[in-house]
Amino acid sequence: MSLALDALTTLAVSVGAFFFLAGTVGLLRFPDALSRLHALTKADNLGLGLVVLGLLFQVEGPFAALKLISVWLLTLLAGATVTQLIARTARPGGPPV
Amino acid sequence: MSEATLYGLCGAVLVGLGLFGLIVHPQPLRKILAFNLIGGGVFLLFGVVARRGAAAGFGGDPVPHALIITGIVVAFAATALAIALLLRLFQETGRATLGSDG
Amino acid sequence: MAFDSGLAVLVLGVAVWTIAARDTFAAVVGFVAYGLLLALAWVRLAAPDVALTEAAIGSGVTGGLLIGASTRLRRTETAAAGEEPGPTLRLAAAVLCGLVSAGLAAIVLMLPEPAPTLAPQAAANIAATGLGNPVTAVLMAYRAIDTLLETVVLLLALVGVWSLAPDRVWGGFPGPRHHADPDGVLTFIAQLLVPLGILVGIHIFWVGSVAPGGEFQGATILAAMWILAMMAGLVDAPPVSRRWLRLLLIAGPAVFFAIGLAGFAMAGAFLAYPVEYAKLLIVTIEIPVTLSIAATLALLVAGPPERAPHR
Amino acid sequence: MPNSATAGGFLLVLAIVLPVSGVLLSLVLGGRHAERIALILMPAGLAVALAIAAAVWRTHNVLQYFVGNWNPPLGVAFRADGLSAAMMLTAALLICGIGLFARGQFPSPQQAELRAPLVFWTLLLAVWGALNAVFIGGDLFNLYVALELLTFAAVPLVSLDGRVETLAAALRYLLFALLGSILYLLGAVLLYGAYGTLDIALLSGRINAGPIAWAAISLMTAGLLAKAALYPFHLWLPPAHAGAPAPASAILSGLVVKAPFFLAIRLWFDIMPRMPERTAAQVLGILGAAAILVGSVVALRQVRLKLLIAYSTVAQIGYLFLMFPLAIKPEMGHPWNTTAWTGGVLQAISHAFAKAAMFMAAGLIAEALGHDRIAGLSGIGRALPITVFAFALGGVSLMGLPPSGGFVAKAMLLTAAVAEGQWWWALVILAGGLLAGGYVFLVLARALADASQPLTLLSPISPSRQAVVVALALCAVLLGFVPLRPLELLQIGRPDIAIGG
Repeated sequence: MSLALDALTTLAVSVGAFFFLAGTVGLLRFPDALSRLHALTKADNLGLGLVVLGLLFQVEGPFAALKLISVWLLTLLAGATVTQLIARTARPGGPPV
Repeated sequence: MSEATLYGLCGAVLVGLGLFGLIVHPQPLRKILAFNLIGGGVFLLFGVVARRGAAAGFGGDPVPHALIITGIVVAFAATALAIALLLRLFQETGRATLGSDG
Repeated sequence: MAFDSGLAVLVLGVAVWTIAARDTFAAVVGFVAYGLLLALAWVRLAAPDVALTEAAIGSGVTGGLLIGASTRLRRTETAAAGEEPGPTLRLAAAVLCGLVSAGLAAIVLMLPEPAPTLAPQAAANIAATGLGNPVTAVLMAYRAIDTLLETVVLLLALVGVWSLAPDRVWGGFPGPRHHADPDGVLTFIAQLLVPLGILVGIHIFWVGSVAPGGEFQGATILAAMWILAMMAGLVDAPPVSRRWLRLLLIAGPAVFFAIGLAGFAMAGAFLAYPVEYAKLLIVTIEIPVTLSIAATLALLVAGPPERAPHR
Repeated sequence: MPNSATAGGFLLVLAIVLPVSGVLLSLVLGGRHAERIALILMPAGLAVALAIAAAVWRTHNVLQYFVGNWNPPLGVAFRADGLSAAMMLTAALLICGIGLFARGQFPSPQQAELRAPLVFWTLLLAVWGALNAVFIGGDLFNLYVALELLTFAAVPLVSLDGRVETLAAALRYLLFALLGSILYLLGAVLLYGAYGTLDIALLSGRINAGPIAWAAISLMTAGLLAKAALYPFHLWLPPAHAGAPAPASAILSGLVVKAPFFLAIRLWFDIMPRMPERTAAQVLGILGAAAILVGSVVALRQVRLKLLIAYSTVAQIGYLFLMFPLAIKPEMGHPWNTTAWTGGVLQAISHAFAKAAMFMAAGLIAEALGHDRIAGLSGIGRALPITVFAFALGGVSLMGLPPSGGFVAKAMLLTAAVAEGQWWWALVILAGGLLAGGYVFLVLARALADASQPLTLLSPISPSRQAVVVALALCAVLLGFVPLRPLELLQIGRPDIAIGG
């Protein structure tokens, strides 16, 4: 049983890590700020989600699981906010005044 | 080599890197960045000192930890004041440098 | 060890990027990453309190401030390029800084063994403070004077920032007014995140007496939520002449001073706490200090008054 | 050094609490009350400084206080020795004088709060509190916080009147000050790593001459030099000090730059008295000598009065650092017994009074004329005789002519240089005096010349403000009646340990 769980964890975390890598490559390769943000957020939200999913197989008790999921949700929310703010300042012509 | 020593060497290089940036960059904003980089290095060295002093069931000496927290906050205040000055200078003059002898 | 080596290489890599990048905005992004990686290093160095502070202030709020400044200064980028020093000076600087790094590295290897530490003393006295987190004990009891003076440092920095306002807008609103777009994504997310963030900030402050966290980290999150609310246009920055704002700003240091002075009567010394009330008094200080720091940090980011007060 | 808190130690707490609580009150009550708060606190703070000096003198020992009853190394100690007492008294007298002078420049607004008065009065008190914290700090990190307090109080004073060139000057000042702080902090970190304490008294017992101690002291000294504007770190000072409003210039030039010098004394004579190092001390002396010569020569070429005075500060700071090569003599016993040590400290004190008086005199002249071009000063001696007299008195102290504090200080340094056989310092001191005579004479000759056309003053200058300036200049003169030998007060509480050769 635990072997199967470990395998699932390894798989999910590995796929998550791949998405992080893809996001980082996008950050470095894409031409302008907005498309970089696009690449970064998509990949990171998915990547982190998969990592959290993978770790869920390892937790003891529902409280720890809840904690992991709220970490993911809070990160999603905070990431979306920061992306909005950065996108606004990075817009051609600078921030609206 | 222990992990503390590793981070200590990292901190030593960071201080030098930041110092270099502070000297060669003409733009004040880059100087402010470099100052924060040095700060990170100095705090890291202090953290290494703390880690080496782990005792009494603590993972590190809590006194340096507290001082680093104070230091980070002070560095932020300094950055905020410097940036406010820089932005005012830019508003008034349209330039963001200190002239040739800066 | 492999993880630590990789992390150290990454930290150095983004540090080089921060110094070497041509574009200032890119350098600032590098700096934010630098702060986050350092926060990881702090976890590895068994300093979770510092990790939280580094992520919140060193990387977060400082990063936000720098990003804002670099976008506003973007147009000056090309003009400044002509003022870079010549290769001789750069070489001299590189040699000097290399020597500094080498010297410091040598000293790191030379540090005495066993390392001197105050951890046993901090542990021996922690019962007298009623706290469970030794770092909070240092900040609020053993070296409370540092923390007290630091709250004043923050306040003075804010006075300094405000002092840059043109005379005609004195007493007015800091920074530009952001207007909320009722259908905008940002408005929606901010309305969702701000209350949650305030809860998280209060939680981090509150657990500081027993676990990693405390007034500086909690206050930073509260400050970030206020800044977010201002940037999303949910609220406007308050005019700097408002009496309630001034009271909020000085409440922390004022209560700190007052309880410190009461220590003369209660425990025979400035900033001494009688053992049975120590924790109560410390929390009584920490609440206004957290609020004052949060307000000060947020207003430091908001900048000097730019719009005249309504008359 | 007493190993417990001493009676009267609470006075040290008051020396910080009084001004800082004034800062908080000013912010809450608003700019209309800031001046009143400062004026009430000035005599109170002066009384505290006098009480501290009296207590140190009476007990002939260090006044010590452990904050929160936590003993070092875990806690933080405040200590006042004779040197602290003398510096605190200087600061208190100067702040009171500058405050009285500034009433005419930053009067309380009648209705709404105004920016400049609020900021000035708040920061005047903040500088005072920060200076006291530096003078009584017994812990290297607490001193770091105190230095930052001082920086944040001092920098906004530079750009108080909001002119564009002062913004650049303030920013450059801030960048230098921050570099100085971070180098200082780095040194303190290394000392903690090696010796496990930041307490100055404990460190002086534990430190030994090794590479760590040397690296730490060098880094800290370099940081302090950047803050003290010693050559070659002096470039930030003239625009900053000359650009500030006159009372602010007086604070910056008279007091603020003395704080890092004071800490350099703490480092070199308190923390490491047992590890004398003549070569390093000679380097400080050479930088000091270069500052004297460069600062004075550049001062001679200035066309604006306030810039001339600011460059003269660069030169006078140089004298302070001559005390290091002259006082550190392993074979002679305690360095603080020497005339050079006393001379250096007296130079710091008398320059504080003289330079504050000169900056404020220049401020009055600029207010009266609407400019401070030296070429346009003709006739001002007739129009504002008292102000020009005060400027001249300050100038006498800078030149080192008797009777003045500057004379006694420079004579002591000169005596020490001759007695030591280090005649090259004597040459520099004499050359600096001649050059100072040159630039002071340049100003006075213009001021005392008759104007080609009758002078019309833009605004009347109140006699009380002129009186304050003369009073401060007279303090610098009165210091000239100090006997020419090591002063007892300044030696109270110096570490009583034998000096190894």
